[in-house]
Amino acid sequence: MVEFAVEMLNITKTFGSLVANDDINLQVKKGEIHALLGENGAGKSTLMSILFGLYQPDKGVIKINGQEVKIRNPNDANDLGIGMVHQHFKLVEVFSITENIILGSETTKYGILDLETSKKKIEQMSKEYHLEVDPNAQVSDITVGMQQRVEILKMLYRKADILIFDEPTAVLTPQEIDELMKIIRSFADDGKTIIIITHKLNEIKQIADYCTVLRKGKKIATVDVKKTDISALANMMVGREVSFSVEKTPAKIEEPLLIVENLTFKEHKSNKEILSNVNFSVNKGEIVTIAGVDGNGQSELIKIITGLFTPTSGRVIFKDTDITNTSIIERIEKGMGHIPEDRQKMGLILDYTLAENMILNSYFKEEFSSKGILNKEAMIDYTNRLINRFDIRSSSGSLSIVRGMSGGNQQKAILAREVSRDPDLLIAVQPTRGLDIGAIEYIHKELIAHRDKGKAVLIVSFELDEVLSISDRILVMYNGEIVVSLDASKTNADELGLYMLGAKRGELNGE
Amino acid sequence: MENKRENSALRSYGQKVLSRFKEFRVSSTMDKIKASVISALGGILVGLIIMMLINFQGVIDFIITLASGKFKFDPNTYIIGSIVQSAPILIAGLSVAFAFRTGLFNIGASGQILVGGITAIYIGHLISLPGPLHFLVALIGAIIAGSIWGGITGTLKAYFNINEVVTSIMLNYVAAHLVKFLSRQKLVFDLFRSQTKMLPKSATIPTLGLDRLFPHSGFDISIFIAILTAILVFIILEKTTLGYQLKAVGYNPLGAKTNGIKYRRNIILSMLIAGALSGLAGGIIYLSGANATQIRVQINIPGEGFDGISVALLATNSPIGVIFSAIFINFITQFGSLVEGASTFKKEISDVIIAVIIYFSALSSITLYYLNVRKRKRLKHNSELNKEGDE
Amino acid sequence: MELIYNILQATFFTMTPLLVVALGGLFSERSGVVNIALEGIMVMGAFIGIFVISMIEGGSIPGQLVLIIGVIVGGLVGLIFSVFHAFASINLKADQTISGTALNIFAPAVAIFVARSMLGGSKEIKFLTVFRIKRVPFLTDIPILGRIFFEDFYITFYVGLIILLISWFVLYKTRLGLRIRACGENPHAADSVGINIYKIRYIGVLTSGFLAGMGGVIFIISASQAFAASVSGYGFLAIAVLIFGNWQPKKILFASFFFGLMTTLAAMYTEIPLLKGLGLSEEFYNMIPYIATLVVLALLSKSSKAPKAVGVIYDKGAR
Amino acid sequence: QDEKKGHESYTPSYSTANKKIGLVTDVGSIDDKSFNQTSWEGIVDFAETNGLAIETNYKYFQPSGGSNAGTQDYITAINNAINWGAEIVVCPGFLFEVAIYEIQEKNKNIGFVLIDGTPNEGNYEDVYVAPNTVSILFKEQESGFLAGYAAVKDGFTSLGFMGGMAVPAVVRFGIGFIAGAYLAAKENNNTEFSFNKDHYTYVGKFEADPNIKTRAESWYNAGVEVIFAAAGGAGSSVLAAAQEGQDKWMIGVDKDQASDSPRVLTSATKGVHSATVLALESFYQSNFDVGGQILNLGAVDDGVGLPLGESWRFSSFTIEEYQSLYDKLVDGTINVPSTHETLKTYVEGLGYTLNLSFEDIGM
Ligand SMILES: Nc1ncnc2c1ncn2[C@@H]1O[C@H](COP(=O)(O)OP(=O)(O)OP(=O)(O)O)[C@@H](O)[C@H]1O
Ligand SMILES: Nc1ncnc2c1ncn2[C@@H]1O[C@H](COP(=O)(O)OP(=O)(O)OP(=O)(O)O)[C@@H](O)[C@H]1O
Ligand SMILES: [Mg+2]
Ligand SMILES: [Mg+2]
Repeated sequence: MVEFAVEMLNITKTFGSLVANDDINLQVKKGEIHALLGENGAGKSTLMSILFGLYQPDKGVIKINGQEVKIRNPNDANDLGIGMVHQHFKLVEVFSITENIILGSETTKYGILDLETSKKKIEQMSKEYHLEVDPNAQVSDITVGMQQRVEILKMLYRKADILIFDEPTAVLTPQEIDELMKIIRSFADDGKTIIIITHKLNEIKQIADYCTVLRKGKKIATVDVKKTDISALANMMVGREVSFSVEKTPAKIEEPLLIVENLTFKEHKSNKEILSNVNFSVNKGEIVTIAGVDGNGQSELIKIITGLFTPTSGRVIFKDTDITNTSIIERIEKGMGHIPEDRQKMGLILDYTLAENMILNSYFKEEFSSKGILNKEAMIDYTNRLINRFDIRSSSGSLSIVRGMSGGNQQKAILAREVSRDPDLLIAVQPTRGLDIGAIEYIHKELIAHRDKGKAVLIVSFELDEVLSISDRILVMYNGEIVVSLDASKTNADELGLYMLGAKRGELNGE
Repeated sequence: MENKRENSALRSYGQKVLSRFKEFRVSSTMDKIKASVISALGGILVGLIIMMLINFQGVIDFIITLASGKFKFDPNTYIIGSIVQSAPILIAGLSVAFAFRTGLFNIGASGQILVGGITAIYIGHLISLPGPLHFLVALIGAIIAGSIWGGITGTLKAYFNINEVVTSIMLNYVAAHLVKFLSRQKLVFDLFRSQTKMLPKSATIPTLGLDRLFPHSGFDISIFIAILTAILVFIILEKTTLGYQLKAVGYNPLGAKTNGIKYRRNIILSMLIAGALSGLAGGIIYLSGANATQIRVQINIPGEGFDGISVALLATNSPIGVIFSAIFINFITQFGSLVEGASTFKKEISDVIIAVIIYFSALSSITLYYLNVRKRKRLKHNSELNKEGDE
Repeated sequence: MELIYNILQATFFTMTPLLVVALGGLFSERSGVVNIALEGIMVMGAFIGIFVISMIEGGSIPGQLVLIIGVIVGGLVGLIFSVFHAFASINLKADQTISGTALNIFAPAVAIFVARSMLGGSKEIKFLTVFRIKRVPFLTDIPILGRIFFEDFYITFYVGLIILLISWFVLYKTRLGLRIRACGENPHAADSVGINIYKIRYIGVLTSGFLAGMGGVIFIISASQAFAASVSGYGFLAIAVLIFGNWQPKKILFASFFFGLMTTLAAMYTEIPLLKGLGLSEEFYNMIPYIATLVVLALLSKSSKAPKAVGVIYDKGAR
Repeated sequence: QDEKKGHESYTPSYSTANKKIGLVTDVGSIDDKSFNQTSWEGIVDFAETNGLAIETNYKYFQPSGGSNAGTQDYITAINNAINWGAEIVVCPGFLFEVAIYEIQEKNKNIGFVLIDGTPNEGNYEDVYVAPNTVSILFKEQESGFLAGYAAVKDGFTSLGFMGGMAVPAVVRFGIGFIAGAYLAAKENNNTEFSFNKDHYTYVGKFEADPNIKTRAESWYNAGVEVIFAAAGGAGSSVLAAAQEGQDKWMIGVDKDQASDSPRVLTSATKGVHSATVLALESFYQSNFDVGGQILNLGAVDDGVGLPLGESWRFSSFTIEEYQSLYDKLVDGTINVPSTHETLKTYVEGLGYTLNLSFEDIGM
């Protein structure tokens, strides 16, 4: 009989009427790297949360190292040596790295927190596992990659030997991903057991021994990764054939629409220069993507273009007019569309209905209101049209409260709102973040279709695959500067990675 | 710089205080009504139990006294009176509810009431106009003054990111002192009573003879003004683009801003309106009653502003609900007087009951949860959805 | 010089209740629960605390001990009273503003109701003892500082300072403090490392109840010689001080000192030539503390350090 | 307007069989150390001598609205008392003036006792005391006069006055207090004496407040030795300051407050208590023969004075001296000023100049 480190048998978990896990079996051997694969909402995080004691299953048994156990809370999980890096990091931003790592397992001396000892221990661990962190840094100041290292250290600090990673690579650069893969591998070599959730099939292929596929809460199969190819995995996951490449015709570039001139932006408090002398333009009929590691000024750049921030110096010219100081609504009226980086905080009013959200930047138009009175019928008609065209799914159609919609559908709603206004310039920041393959495919198609109408599209993305497949032109941002402008068809991931990490600087083609 | 301020504005305290109100949005009107009614009944029940615990015989005697007619039960005082006199807290409740709906906690209604009141009184004395016109002008003055006072809070929040709770608390005191000063100026001062002079009849709120039809009730048209105002507020919030913008900013300032809705302008606008409503309440308070009510030369923060909070909360911030909750709360207050008259209990029992009602209404989602099995799933579902919002 | 001593002494007694109560609020809000009920809790604490003082004073127990007993009783009553708020907002996930408002209405109503119904028709509870300490041997004789800090003072001022030190220490130096702060910032993070959010939030709210109850007694004994079912809005002012102090102990000390100082200046304006020279009406002097606070806030306040999760109902399952 | 002035004269017929007496308090409560309390004590006193029971025979009612209560609230509270069955309703305080004016003729067979005020429709153009109402006023200036005189005679030279609100009764207390102080100063041959205008104020409320205490304290620190607090509950904040000061005193008001603290020098009392008893006796024993009258009680009627006996805390000022001054009030030798103008004349008549300006405190 094989010794399993983790066995989850017949696990069922429902949320109200929704069955998130339906009679799932998962068995993981000691020292194995086991991948969990599935679409958005397939139930992967739920299953792992159960293993970690965050949720109680409605039915089913969990065995750790052959022993049946009850995991009522994360403490129980810790005691069993289970650690988890969550999909959404569970870090206290205003705490230092040390404080975050020790939280819940603090060492004290005479009742006083013994931060020094803990710090030493962390420093030592970080050397041992090649997880470089500065124990004194505050989490809100560090990069996402480092935050992830903190999360991993948190597990190790608690001496976990069953490690769960929930989508650990979603936020990392290729180089960081490579690094992480090595670390995970070394954990496995040390005899630790690893469960990793990811949407990225090549990663599974690269690192995992076995893979369990979930679909709509049900387990589809557990396969030996070495004996299964990527397209088979994808088919299992989605239940149909998927295409991996985006089909698009070459761009028909026309005159420039947006020109950014000598843009500099300093943070008010620290006076730190976030953007230094940024220059570029976006032309009608092309998709320009700004690639780069998160936190290199992309967010600020877009906020300046869309009017949320005012630059320290420089100009933004849109349709031959200087719009550096015009209001957001004027820019929208002038033909700018914006799919913001944070769909819930910036894109939508979650407590409004879908219909109310669809007119968020056009409610004052004659179509939707007269003399200050909203025309609800027009609003609903309009929304119903969009629902049909963009296939937005929700429980009560145009009257659904957006808070209750799934992330993918929320994203589609924003896309629908912005695209349907037919803006001359569509700006989209991370338009497919956290979405599954199906949804990504759809959104990419829409963006390309928009370009094909002769409009300009400006995208910010941290996903290299996305950048490479959708762009006509790629601008790489590093440390507040645009370091290179590349023709998308003439570059590859490795080259981009070098620019993104600042290891290389290039020509700004014709800028 | 703009962005910094914006970010911290987002994290602002008031916002956090309010986050829970967003939940109400998910439940249906019927649910809200049910929750309020259950809270009300629960509060009355608990009040009764407290009374019985203190003095069981007293409760029996109270009932006997009422039933036997030994205590003259005058419906004009105890029923009509409690309905028609609820106008001030009704409008104050609207002010608080309006602010809540647009993401602000207006704990400064009291100050706005005072400033509105003193303005009405000044206009009452300064200008002479015929009958209804005079009172209307005074009332409009009150609205404008209250609006300006509320606007200060909004402006400080919009431009300096000062939490509206702090500003409101501070401005209540500033108003108290300012109004004390204004009320002892020669023009309006009644030396013999150390309060403002009696207003001419033309400046007081018309009674249309209703006070004679229902003696002792204090009936004038202020209750009608209040109800009309509630309907107006309902229309603004639910039917107009103005309400649409204001609520959007209230629910999600950054989201609204990103989509071109002007954050600062709307914060200020929202406080201007909330202040205007409180100012109106002030006008109603000081222009109605037998000879209108005078402002005494004292440091005073009128209780109506705080009653407004209770009224709004019990009504789950629905303007139409506010009509009922104001009348109900005022009814409980009058009930206190009745109890004091017809039993050995003191009238403060009514405040105890109101407190319990408000406490229960805080628990309304739980109340409903246990009461309504059919809805149980949905509520749970909703709470899940909120989480997705936190991602 | 004399004037400065007097101003500082008066400032100390005005600021003490604000400091203590705002620190109470700090614990609650740092753990993630808005506590707008501070006013009500103060009333409740003062009610029973002063009642106890009026019962035991004049007997064999020395005055300062009577005071300490009264303050502690007030604290305990506040603690018990705040359980209602904790239960509603933590266990039942109720709206924290509503529950707090209910407590604010409840406390004075009950204090008057009980006093009128049971304590012989009077809503006032009087006490006779003077708790102010004239001087202390040696300490008062220290040049300058002795007079500022050890002449004509209340022991409660030092109680307040000790509470401040303890609060700072607990919040920033102990395991409990780390956990409290974590719960107010990101309860999901705390939960994922096995911290019991409910327990920590109970500790936060009950501590705020304890301190606010104490603050109620401290307020009354330094403000008058009787309790009449009111603490004159000091609970709300304490909330203002908490926000003014940006949820940090040190800044709360500053905020309460500033507010106390301004209040003192306003009350004493006739004795301060500079102020009197302005020749304003009395009411305008009385507005000083409130307007000055707003001005300072306008100058300072750009970034608020409110605990991120304050007022957000914690739901275990949330992601 | 006119319809109001058409007062008919009538002869009320009272039912006195049930012996039900109601008291409606104004903003204060029955323990406000002021007229609410003293009139309640008068009722209790009357009840006890006549074997009446609380709740059954006498009871007090509080209007809603707190310190913001208006006429409508008073009318409701009075009606509440009448609905309870009150045969006579005692209303302490001028705030009831309009309410009683409104209600007295609608309840012809109910007796009303209005203390510190006269029924009128709000601007004193039409003062009308119906046959079923008695209006009782006091010469507070005489009481304040006695207190001011006694304090200065006793050796105090620096005095302060804190009124609650500048209502007529409180104002008269203050005026008399100053007048008495100047007279005593003259008799002491203290030509330097002056009542410092900074130490004369109205605090704006009748409730305790830390600011009032700070204020009183600052006065004491500035050398004031005794403060006359004619401020109801706010007096307790002044008292707190006095207790904590070195050798500082407070003068109480309305009733004897000696038992509140050893620091209460004396109290400028007025006979609300006995006047209430008088009105009730008149109602129940003589068919309310004081009805329709305005009584203005002063030293002559034993309506004002300082408490003697145990409460006498002066060190050098003697009861004999007090008696002789009191006699002068009774026989009219001394006519105490009751307005700012007469005060000015009075003080100047004594050879002093009054440097008080009442304008900047809102008079
Ligand atoms: N706490 C909860 N309450 C209610 N429903 C939940 C809860 N957590 C998850 N769900 C629902 O359960 C389903 C599975 O969610 P889960 O997070 O496990 O998906 P996932 O496979 O991790 O998806 P993703 O790839 O988007 O992370 C979803 O429909 C989700 O909406
Ligand atoms: N708690 C809920 N209440 C109401 N409807 C819900 C809830 N959770 C999910 N739904 C609905 O069920 C459907 C599936 O939700 P789920 O979160 O599983 O979506 P998903 O598979 O993650 O989709 P996406 O790929 O768009 O993220 C959605 O259309 C959503 O509207
Ligand atoms: Mg999903
Ligand atoms: Mg997941």
